[in-house]
Amino acid sequence: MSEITYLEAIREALFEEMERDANVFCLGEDIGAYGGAFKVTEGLMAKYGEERVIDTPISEAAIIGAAAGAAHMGMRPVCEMQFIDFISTGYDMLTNYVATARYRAMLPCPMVVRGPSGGYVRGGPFHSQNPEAAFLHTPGLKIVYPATASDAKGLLKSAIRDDDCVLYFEHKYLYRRIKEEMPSGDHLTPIGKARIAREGRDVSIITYASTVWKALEAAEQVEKEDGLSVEVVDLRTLLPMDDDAITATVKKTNRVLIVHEDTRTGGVAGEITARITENAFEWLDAPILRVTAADVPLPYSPPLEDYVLPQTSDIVLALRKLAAY
Amino acid sequence: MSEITYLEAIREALFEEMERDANVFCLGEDIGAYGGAFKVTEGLMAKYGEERVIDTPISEAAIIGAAAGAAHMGMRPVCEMQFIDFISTGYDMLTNYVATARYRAMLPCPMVVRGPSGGYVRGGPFHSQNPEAAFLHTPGLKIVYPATASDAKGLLKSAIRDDDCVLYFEHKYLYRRIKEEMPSGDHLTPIGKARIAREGRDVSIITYASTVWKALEAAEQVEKEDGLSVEVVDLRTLLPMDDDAITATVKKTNRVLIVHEDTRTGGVAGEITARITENAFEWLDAPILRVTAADVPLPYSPPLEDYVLPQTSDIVLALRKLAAY
Amino acid sequence: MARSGAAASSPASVTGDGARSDATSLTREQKLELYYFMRLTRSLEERLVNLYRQTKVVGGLFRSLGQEADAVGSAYALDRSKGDMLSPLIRNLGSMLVQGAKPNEIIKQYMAKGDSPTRGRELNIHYGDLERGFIGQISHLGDMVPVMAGVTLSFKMRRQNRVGLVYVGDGATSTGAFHEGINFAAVQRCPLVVIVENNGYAYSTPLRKQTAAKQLVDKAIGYGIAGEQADGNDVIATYEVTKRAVDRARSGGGVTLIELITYRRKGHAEHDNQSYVPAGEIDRWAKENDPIDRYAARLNDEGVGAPELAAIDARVQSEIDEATDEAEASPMPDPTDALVGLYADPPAVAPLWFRQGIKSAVEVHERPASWGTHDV
Amino acid sequence: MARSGAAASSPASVTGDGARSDATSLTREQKLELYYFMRLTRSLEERLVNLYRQTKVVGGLFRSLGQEADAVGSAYALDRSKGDMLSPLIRNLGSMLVQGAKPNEIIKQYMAKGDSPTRGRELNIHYGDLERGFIGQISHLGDMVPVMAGVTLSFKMRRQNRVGLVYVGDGATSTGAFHEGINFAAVQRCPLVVIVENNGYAYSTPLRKQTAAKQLVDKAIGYGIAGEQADGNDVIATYEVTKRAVDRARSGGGVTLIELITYRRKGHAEHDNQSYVPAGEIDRWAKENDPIDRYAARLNDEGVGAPELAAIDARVQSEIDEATDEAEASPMPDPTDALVGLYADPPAVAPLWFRQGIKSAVEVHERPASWGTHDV
Ligand SMILES: Cc1ncc(C[n+]2csc(CCOP(=O)(O)OP(=O)(O)O)c2C)c(N)n1
Ligand SMILES: Cc1ncc(C[n+]2csc(CCOP(=O)(O)OP(=O)(O)O)c2C)c(N)n1
Ligand SMILES: [Mg+2]
Ligand SMILES: [Mg+2]
Repeated sequence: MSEITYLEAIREALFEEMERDANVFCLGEDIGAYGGAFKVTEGLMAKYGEERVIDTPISEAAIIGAAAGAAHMGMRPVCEMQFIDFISTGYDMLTNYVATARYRAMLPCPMVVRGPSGGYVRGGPFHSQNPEAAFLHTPGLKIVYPATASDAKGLLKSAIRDDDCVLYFEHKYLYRRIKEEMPSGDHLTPIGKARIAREGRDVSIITYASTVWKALEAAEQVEKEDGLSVEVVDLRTLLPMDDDAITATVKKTNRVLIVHEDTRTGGVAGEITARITENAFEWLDAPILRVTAADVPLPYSPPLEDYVLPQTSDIVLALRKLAAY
Repeated sequence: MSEITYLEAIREALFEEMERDANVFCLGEDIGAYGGAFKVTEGLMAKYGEERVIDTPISEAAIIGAAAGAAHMGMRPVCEMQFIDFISTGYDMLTNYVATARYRAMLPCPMVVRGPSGGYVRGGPFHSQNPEAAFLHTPGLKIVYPATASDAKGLLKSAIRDDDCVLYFEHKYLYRRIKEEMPSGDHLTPIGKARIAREGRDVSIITYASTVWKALEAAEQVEKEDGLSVEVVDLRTLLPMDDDAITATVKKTNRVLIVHEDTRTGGVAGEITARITENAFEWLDAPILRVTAADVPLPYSPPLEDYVLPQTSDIVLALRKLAAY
Repeated sequence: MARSGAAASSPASVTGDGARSDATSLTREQKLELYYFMRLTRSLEERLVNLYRQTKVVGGLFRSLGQEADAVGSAYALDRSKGDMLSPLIRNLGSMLVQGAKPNEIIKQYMAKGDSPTRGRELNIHYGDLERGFIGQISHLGDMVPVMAGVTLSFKMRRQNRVGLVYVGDGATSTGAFHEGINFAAVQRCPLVVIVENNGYAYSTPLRKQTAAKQLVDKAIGYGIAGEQADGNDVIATYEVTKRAVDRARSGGGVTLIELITYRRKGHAEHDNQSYVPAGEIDRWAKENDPIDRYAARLNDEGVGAPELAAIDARVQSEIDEATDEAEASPMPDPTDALVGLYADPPAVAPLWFRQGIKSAVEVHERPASWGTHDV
Repeated sequence: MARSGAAASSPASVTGDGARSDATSLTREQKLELYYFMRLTRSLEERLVNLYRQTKVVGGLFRSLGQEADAVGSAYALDRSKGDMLSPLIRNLGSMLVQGAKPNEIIKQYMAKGDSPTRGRELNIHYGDLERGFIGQISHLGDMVPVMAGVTLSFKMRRQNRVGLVYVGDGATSTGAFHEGINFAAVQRCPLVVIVENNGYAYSTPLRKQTAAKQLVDKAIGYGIAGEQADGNDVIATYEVTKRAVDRARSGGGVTLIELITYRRKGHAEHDNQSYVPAGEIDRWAKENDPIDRYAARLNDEGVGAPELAAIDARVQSEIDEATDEAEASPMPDPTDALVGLYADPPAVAPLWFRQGIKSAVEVHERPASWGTHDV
């Protein structure tokens, strides 16, 4: 088998799941004949028709709400947000209606909301967002954010089969930049399980999505230059969080760096830190550090975007500080 | 001067600020002749007329967006959400338009969004929310959440005078349950400064809003029963967070309990924990513990609500655990 | 009568032939059933008022006094045997009863009982049952419109012969969700009926502060859908106008917006003293335009005697008595049930560390002073 | 012509007397100014295309080719001397130029320069200036409608004699924000003109998948506001219909919804190959209904000679050349400027601990392969 990109892996998952289950359908803006703003759904309408690949009006609340209604009736809708930044207009629908449906009214709500997320692409403040932290706080949702092509495929397939609503964030910087051979067969990545992206002994980096790659780069650099052995944990699922994997890496290295692309205050790193101090405080030999974006809307000009987003050199600096602690 | 309730303190702030500055106006659902669902704005329309106390259609996005537009032109709008739970339908407007206005377009946006928040009143999942964590993650906003009547007044007056958008959460359980004599004169509580609600030496509780009172109750109980001296820090402002006050209390007691009424995962406690391990790790003699609501939508039946929300007895248990660590 | 004659105004954009209160194909039996459901709605709410005054209701109490015809007549136009579905709002107790909701469920909900349909999680009539064909609303107004667009989209995709009905208040038409949902359904030609219950107020806000439109049915043309207006206090007119829309939807004609003109005679909730209502307005509606009085008179004209109606009233009373007894005897929920059923998997959330092994959080439930002062 | 004649259809709900392309009170000088702005819009965008192909533009490039009359004619109806304000969208470069935006600002924005109006924070024409009376849009469609409702509400509250204008695309009419904002403004009778630019597509989505309405102007009646429709490719008709609405707003007549019929001849952004457009459609609009060609012909009929127009074209070219030179010579922003100006107080955010004393994050700016493949 040949390698495919992260984007192609997402597309492959959609094709396979639509083929497998007639209840799966897609809806979103420009996903049909046009194949979506990033061409993720290219070819889908040609194969499955306008009824199962629906071009919607520009109305994210309606897309999400309608998906919920269809999901109650046994369908398995997959919503595309043209850019994940527009999920904000469906925030009420997701957090109040969808997330509570099963709990308050025994209404099953198996659906996926996916869309291109993240920065490093000069997209500016409204085409670069990472909304995971805004939803981490909502019991009833699940959140996944793959960093590799095989996880992109495996997590989307699992998300579509999950009996609850899964927010599936896909990083647009990774779309065409990474390639991988897909595992054979019906490849499913379990929701709720982190992945050790690199084994190490001295310091742990806990991260997800685009910064997994920056973490790996930094790990390699400090191994070469400082002889440090860095473990990189790719969370993959943010909600529910894989406490076992987090605790295990802390107990192994006793030094933790949390890295995410999103802004700092109120970001996911805070929650991870709280869990570590609760579950493994005595194993910590150093403060838990965070490398994140600065707390501003993401500006678009290259020097500004580069300054605001976390870079490999920042991670290197933090690793050295932790190792020296 | 006589004592007034938390609710009356909010009303007093509105009257004083509307009197002081002709640019201040209020808008929201049923705030005019009816005086608001909780009667916070009672009497305001009679005094300032329909133009400065606007009954709006049911459209939170329009309320917030219109406030932003008016604020650009130099007005100082105060928006009421009938219940703060409905702020979710203005989430896009607040996080994308309002929060970024000054940064991306040099547009001043001095406005306040306020509304009855919080549980312990059998309000169920959609009339009991604490939305602070959902906005903590948005650079450009400020967030205050008073626990006392004098702070309710002082923070609202400061919020109205602030040159940026302030989310002002008011706890409906406290509305008529607490009373206080107001400081004389033009009483302003500074935004960004925590308050020591009780001095102590052995353990610190960091908290805000309704749980300040539960923390004080618990502190008293463990002082009596266990001879423990507990410090209670009332954050008052959540964004920007008062790092100095947090660090100071940690350095003083070396043991920290964070308490909030909101759900646990992704709640404000995570961010506080991260800041403490960054700024005062070496001063910690015990893990940072959290007492919070359980991660479910808030159910309405009394036994269920009581079970989900943090109670004084939970805080007592946590304090003892920390003291014994 | 203040506004009940609106159906006659027949605006340019309204299709159909307006109120036809006299022409109906309903059988005598069905007509009596309509009466039964209206009476059941009113009497059940009256019982709830009693329970509320006895502080047995947890939270606010919401009435549909004067709107029983609107709720019952419209829901009655659905075909339960075909699996039609509806999404009720707070004034649609009557619609839910038609669709199969039981009085004891309603009372248990209001009393926050452990064996209530939501097991004490959600308040008042916020519950649903997919089997019987109604969907539990959330408080956020307008949100049920996109949801019902999706429900009916699934009917269309699966070539099912089913229809959906969603209610919104005059106030809820201002929400973005209403707009997005109805537009989505219109484009997809979903088999959906949208009923706007124009009862003159949204909480304290009169219609003119909610919209500048002359009438709410005028919104239909902007969505490219059929629009009809009818007298919502005439149960037969309401039934007929809804039936036409249901038939249209079932035969592939897409969405209809129906504006029903009615009036909210009670406050937004029981605590609301309606100080904002012009003097005499409520009385006028009560005297001149009570839907049950009007319908009883009509039945009388058609030869249904007073004893027959009284028998229905008596049956209703005994059903409500029975339901009350059952509800009062029901247990409150088990505290730890709060952790169950958030996700399909895992089936329950783990208790937080400080509650391990603890079965209830507090021994005695305080009754906060603000109970009953908040709305849905 | 496919749809340009729509103005003639004169639907029941449209007030006013439709397109009156011939009757205008504009002076000869003003008419030439309209030509100047249309030409400036087109030529400036052509220059941006060149810069884009030279990879000097950061991000996507958005064209308004074929829509210049719609943008210019409508904005021209505002009175800058009275402080009228507008909120442009991505196809409203022409409107911004009329309102006082400068070509060098536009080019600097597209090149992400440090002395661009947003200092490199926001992309393309997303910027504003309260002094000159335009407000920087955000990407989220529909959101500017509530904002302009508030801007114009402040005009009303302060008894100012000012008017506001907000643009939305055909696609943006589906958003909840559009609905909430226009309804709010309608109830408040704000001095606001809402222009719906119906250019046939929202990205790849044709109008019939966006709405089932026969025409977008049909939405006006549902908000109880005036509605007019005009030929957006006729700059004089566009000016006149907007002028009527501006006058109505200024004299207390409240909100008008204007549907301008036009056509988007380029893709959503420069990367879009328009594969979804029926064959021949674009050519037909280009040949038969180019707004500049049409207007030049009209001016010619009215006695403006070709040399006079050529002189304007030449002036436009030299202005653009000058602007390009200035923009190209401009510096990129200082990296740490990213921390400035989020709040009034504090004036700057502190750098994160790992960046203390560090002036730039990376030495060389990589140009990701996806540049230019994403939209606003
Ligand atoms: C989005 C949203 N905003 C505010 C509220 C608070 N609220 C509850 S009911 C109500 C009035 C509803 O009026 P209407 O839609 O006319 O329905 P009615 O009660 O008259 O049947 C309001 C403002 C809400 N539930 N949802
Ligand atoms: C709320 C929201 N959803 C999706 C998008 C992505 N998007 C940007 S432009 C566009 C199409 C806009 O079409 P229209 O309103 O007709 O304007 P036009 O580009 O034709 O001028 C879409 C879907 C957005 N900007 N905002
Ligand atoms: Mg109403
Ligand atoms: Mg368009």
